Amino acid sequence: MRRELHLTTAPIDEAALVAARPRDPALGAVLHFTGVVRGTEGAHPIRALDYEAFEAMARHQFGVLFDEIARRWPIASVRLVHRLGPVAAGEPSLWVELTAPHRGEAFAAAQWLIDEMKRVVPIWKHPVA
Amino acid sequence: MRRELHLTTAPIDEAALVAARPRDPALGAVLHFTGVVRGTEGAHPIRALDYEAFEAMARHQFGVLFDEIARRWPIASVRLVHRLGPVAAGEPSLWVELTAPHRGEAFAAAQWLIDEMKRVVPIWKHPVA
Amino acid sequence: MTVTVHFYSYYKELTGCADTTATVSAPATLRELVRELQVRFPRLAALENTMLLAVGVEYQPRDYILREGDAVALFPPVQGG
Amino acid sequence: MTVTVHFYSYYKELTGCADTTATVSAPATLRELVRELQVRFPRLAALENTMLLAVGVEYQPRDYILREGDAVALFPPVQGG
Repeated sequence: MRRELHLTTAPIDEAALVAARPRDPALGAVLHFTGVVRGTEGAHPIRALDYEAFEAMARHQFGVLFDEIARRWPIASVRLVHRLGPVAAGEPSLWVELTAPHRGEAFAAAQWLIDEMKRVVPIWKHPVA
Repeated sequence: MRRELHLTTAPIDEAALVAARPRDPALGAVLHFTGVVRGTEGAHPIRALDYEAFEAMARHQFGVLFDEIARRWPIASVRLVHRLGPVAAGEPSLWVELTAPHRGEAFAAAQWLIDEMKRVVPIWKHPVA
Repeated sequence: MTVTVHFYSYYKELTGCADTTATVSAPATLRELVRELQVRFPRLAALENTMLLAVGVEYQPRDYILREGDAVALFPPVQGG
Repeated sequence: MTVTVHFYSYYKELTGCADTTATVSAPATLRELVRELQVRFPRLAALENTMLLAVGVEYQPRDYILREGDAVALFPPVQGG
């Protein structure tokens, strides 16, 4: 399984990421999930979320999750980009792509990855009013 | 719920579609699924799939599915592009985007839409050796 | 009563025909139209179980009662995506 | 035995501190280190149930036995995405 991880303070360039997708004739399904910062946190309007990471551990934990995906599903590639620092409301904070021969495994692995990320990867968000 | 449907013989320009995504401050989740023509059909290598549609009925049936999504999930928008005519192996034949406040509903609605599409929308594919 | 009939996908090859008309004596259901088409196009006979039927742009069950001028479509299971 | 201690997210505000060191008499577990830190930083005491603990880049249970030079991290539930 090909894997790519970017923890970055730069904006997520979705078009560039899509253009860089490796082509593979065995690949039938591509799933992208983009998490966008909402303009409210609970009932309060926010301007941005400030993302903090324990970066070395975050990289390691993402690696553990990618290993587990490779064990559990026939995923061809996973690419994940997570913003750090302030991200304005309306901008993407998370971009995940999985490619696979068939769509069932891509959907299953993507949902598992995002759920587990929110459980174990040490990243926190702080609202900016 | 905003909706957009394109049945087209032109290549699917994913980057342009991503760039045209409407921004909405209530929107937290964007899910894209891209179906790519695989280089094999069963055990046989293929150069392309030729997609045929009963187009008026396909448009109507997609509309019925979109109505049902609007009834069942808080989806903000759905955009769907399906290629017709020959699509070379390695090229996308289907592109679907759903946006929603939260990711659970986007994943659920996307999987339901693709399953139902494959059951009721009159499109057929013919391998080109 | 005359209806138009459209075949899609490999039904066109099996019948050698994309569009035709059929005359049935009213009242007639889709089931009776299919039977009459299976006489004209014997290679459709084996496909009864998986055949999908639409009138206009809506799926209809076998007991749908045909009306003059209906546009009926017969096709195999769909495979989009 | 001395270990380094790192706080993340709002634990930094609660303790007024991002990084510190702690000395515990060996053998000591993570549980004992946390108890000692709760004495120094009383506002951590209420958070025991949801507190996550790592040594290096791995999560560890409360009965992990500390080693000289371990880098221990204490933080609240994570919230990426």
